[in-house]
Amino acid sequence: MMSFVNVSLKETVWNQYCFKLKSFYGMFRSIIILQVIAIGFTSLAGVASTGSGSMTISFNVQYYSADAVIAFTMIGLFINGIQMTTKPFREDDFVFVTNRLSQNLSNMAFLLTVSVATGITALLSRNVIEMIRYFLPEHSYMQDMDGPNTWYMVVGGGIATILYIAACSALGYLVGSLVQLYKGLVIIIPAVVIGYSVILGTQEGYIMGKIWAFYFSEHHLGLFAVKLICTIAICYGAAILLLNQKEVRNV
Amino acid sequence: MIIFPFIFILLIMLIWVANSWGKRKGAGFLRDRFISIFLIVLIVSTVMHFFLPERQLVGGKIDISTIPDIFHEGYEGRIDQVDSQYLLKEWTFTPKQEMIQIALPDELNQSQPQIFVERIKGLDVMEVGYYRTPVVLTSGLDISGYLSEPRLRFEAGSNQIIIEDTGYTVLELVALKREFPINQFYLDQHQDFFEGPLAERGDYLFYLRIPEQADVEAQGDIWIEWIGEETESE
Amino acid sequence: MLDLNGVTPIYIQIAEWMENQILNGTFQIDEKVHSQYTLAEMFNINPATAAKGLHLLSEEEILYTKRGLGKFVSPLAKTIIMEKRKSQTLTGLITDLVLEAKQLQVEDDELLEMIRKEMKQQKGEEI
Amino acid sequence: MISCKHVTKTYRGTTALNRLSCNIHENTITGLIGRNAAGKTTLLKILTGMIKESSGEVEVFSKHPFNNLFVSANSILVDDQMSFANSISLYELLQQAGRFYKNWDMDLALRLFDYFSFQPNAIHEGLSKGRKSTFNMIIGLASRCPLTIFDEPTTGMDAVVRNDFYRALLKDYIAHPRTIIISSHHLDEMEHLLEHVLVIKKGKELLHIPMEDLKEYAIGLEGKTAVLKEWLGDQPVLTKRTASDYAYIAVKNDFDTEQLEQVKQQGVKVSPVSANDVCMYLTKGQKGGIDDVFRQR
Repeated sequence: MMSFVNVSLKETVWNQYCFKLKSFYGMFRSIIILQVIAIGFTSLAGVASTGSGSMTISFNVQYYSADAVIAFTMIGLFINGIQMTTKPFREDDFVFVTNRLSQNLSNMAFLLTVSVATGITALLSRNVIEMIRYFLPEHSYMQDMDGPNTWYMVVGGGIATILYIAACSALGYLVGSLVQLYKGLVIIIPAVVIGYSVILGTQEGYIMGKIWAFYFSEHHLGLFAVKLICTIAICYGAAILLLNQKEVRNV
Repeated sequence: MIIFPFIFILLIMLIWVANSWGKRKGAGFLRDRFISIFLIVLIVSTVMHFFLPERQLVGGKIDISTIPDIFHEGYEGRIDQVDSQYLLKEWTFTPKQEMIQIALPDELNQSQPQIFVERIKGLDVMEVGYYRTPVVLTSGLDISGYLSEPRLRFEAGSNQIIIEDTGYTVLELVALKREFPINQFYLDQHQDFFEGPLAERGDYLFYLRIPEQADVEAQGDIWIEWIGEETESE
Repeated sequence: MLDLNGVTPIYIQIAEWMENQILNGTFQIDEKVHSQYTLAEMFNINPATAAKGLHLLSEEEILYTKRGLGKFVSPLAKTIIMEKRKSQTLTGLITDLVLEAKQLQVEDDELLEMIRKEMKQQKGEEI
Repeated sequence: MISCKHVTKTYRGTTALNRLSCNIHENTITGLIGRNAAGKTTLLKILTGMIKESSGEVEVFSKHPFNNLFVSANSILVDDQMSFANSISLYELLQQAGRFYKNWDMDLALRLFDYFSFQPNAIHEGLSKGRKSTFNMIIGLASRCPLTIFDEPTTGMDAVVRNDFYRALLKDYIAHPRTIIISSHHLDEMEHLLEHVLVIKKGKELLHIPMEDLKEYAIGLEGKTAVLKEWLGDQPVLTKRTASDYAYIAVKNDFDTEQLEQVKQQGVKVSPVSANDVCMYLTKGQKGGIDDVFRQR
């Protein structure tokens, strides 16, 4: 007689999480590739150049920052969030011990890990950009307009960056889950988003503006963290509820 | 905003390509070591970053509230009370005629210098004072060192003051900027993070003291403000 | 050994194999026979099937069971097997023989003569 | 151990299982036999909690299997749809499987892995169909789950590997008895392993009997058509092949020895019907045999 084994949810989630770190290694890589591309763009072209000044002076500033790297990472994680809900990724878990809850929780843990790791590399890539500029032949002397970052800023900014990235992956995961349940959304969601940003984006869409302000104009780090953590929790919570009755390998 | 969906689609394609690169059989050296190489580059740059020369703009910190509004002081005729550190340069000319011309070369037309004129009894020379307040960035950094010196020339033949340089400077910068998630919480909150640096103050004016009977006429885009005269002489 | 895909049920084949082993002395009286698991491994069959074969032999009292120890060859095993083979196998063969003879329209005497002739021949060979 | 009561499963209007009921006992090897699309795979996926029944009651280890962690931890479904992440090597897959299944026998897994000469660094996706099946089988055996299910396990395997597989399965079963279900549409290659056979057709169970009973389930009668007809009356016939006035008929074996003796007297040859043939006759379509297709001409 083979003895029955009892496994706890925690243990299963941990096993799945470890498995994912190994098996979804490619996801890390695709994000890193995006970051390398963003670093390349940034180093060669700069993020933006603006001019402003006062009566006596006018600036022509060509900016370099890891903004593009962070933005690419956010979009990349959003797409990876969607990918995690697709059939091949979903079925990988069901080869071994799992239920829907443990699967979702381990996916969540995995995406958070990717967010933390890629958030840190995104912020550090600032130094790579600086280095590339420094060693370029016609190297222009980099100015640090705002003065050097304090450790306090680095840690706070790092947390904010990671939260932004994690929120994007959570949103992607929710969108992916919705698409898994209602296939029609695969056309409707992009159509609505693109349509909305094309039509209203030009004239400062009202809702978009509100959403934008809600996250990007929050200047208090604590409140910001609360907002983002709530957003992430809502996205994953909804996804877990949505996917809890989803069948696998069905056909 | 309108370009955003296209960037998005581009990125989806990129990720797709990146993923298929990860899948292809036959272990490629670069592919397997990709993340390790990237991490090494990151660490090396981060370490080197500390050894690179200082990259700050030269200048000290200045509390902006200590800087006077020289325009206001000028209008009120109290320019003498302005701290002498803001009087950068003085010239003295002896006009040949009563009508003094002020000319600005065409290429400086954009800078629209402000000229304050005050008639002084018993004065028989013409004194020109150049007042300027420091240019301070929002962060409090004084970057006046980058400004150029004003230059004036008096042409006795045509009795003309020619402003050759108003001190107006265009600063070409290559700058590192804080990432938006840092800016959002640690920069001056009124500054939009898509905007460039904001300079404050940095006002300048030419203060002319002329003999009582003399008159000043401007050529080009120059604004003349008469001090201490209720009605302007036509 | 066994004809696994044949039509004869495997448990019967197992029982017959075991009977043969007893007849030719591989298993002596009161000796322990193979367990169902050993048989299953040997013949690549389900242990339950092997057990069924052993059970059949127990029912015919060719084997007896010691609780917890396994199955053993009973003292009368050989006799029982031979009796059974005589009554079942031989009778079945004879039935088929008679039927076949009938179809070929062989007379009774002719059939008996054929049997005698065959017996003589075999005896002759033995000598 | 496993009990199904009136289990129905419909996919977008098509019925895969139709009020199926069965009980499978602990520590037995059961063969699940049926033709393609009979509902075998659907039943197995319901038992392992991959999919959810539309109606009816399913219990595995006295629990409802769908989305149940306990059932998942104690059961494994080995089929050719098993998808493994392709950035992970076969050897690492074995290690990972060991993390998940508490009863996992790494020693056995490695010895099988070695015996079937797998490359530790190979990728699952790069294997041929037969090799995939072999690898999946290793996972299935080494996981030692109290409920181990193989769905068409030998797809693509060559004859030698097939034999090895059945032998390995049996040996491991003897050493570590557990409940095993093997589905297949050909019974003959594995009938010696089975204790029970569950035959399903069009989502319903037809037979659930011990393997040895299945071998005696039917008999074949061969003789003059007229004699057979008279003797059988309107008893249902499993299969029938005729050549002019001579016929072979397979029927359910409800006769006693005496009746069989009688019919032998009338010149009818009586022969057993193999289990595989019984299943074939039972599960074939209602439109008669392939012969009928040709008879129309």
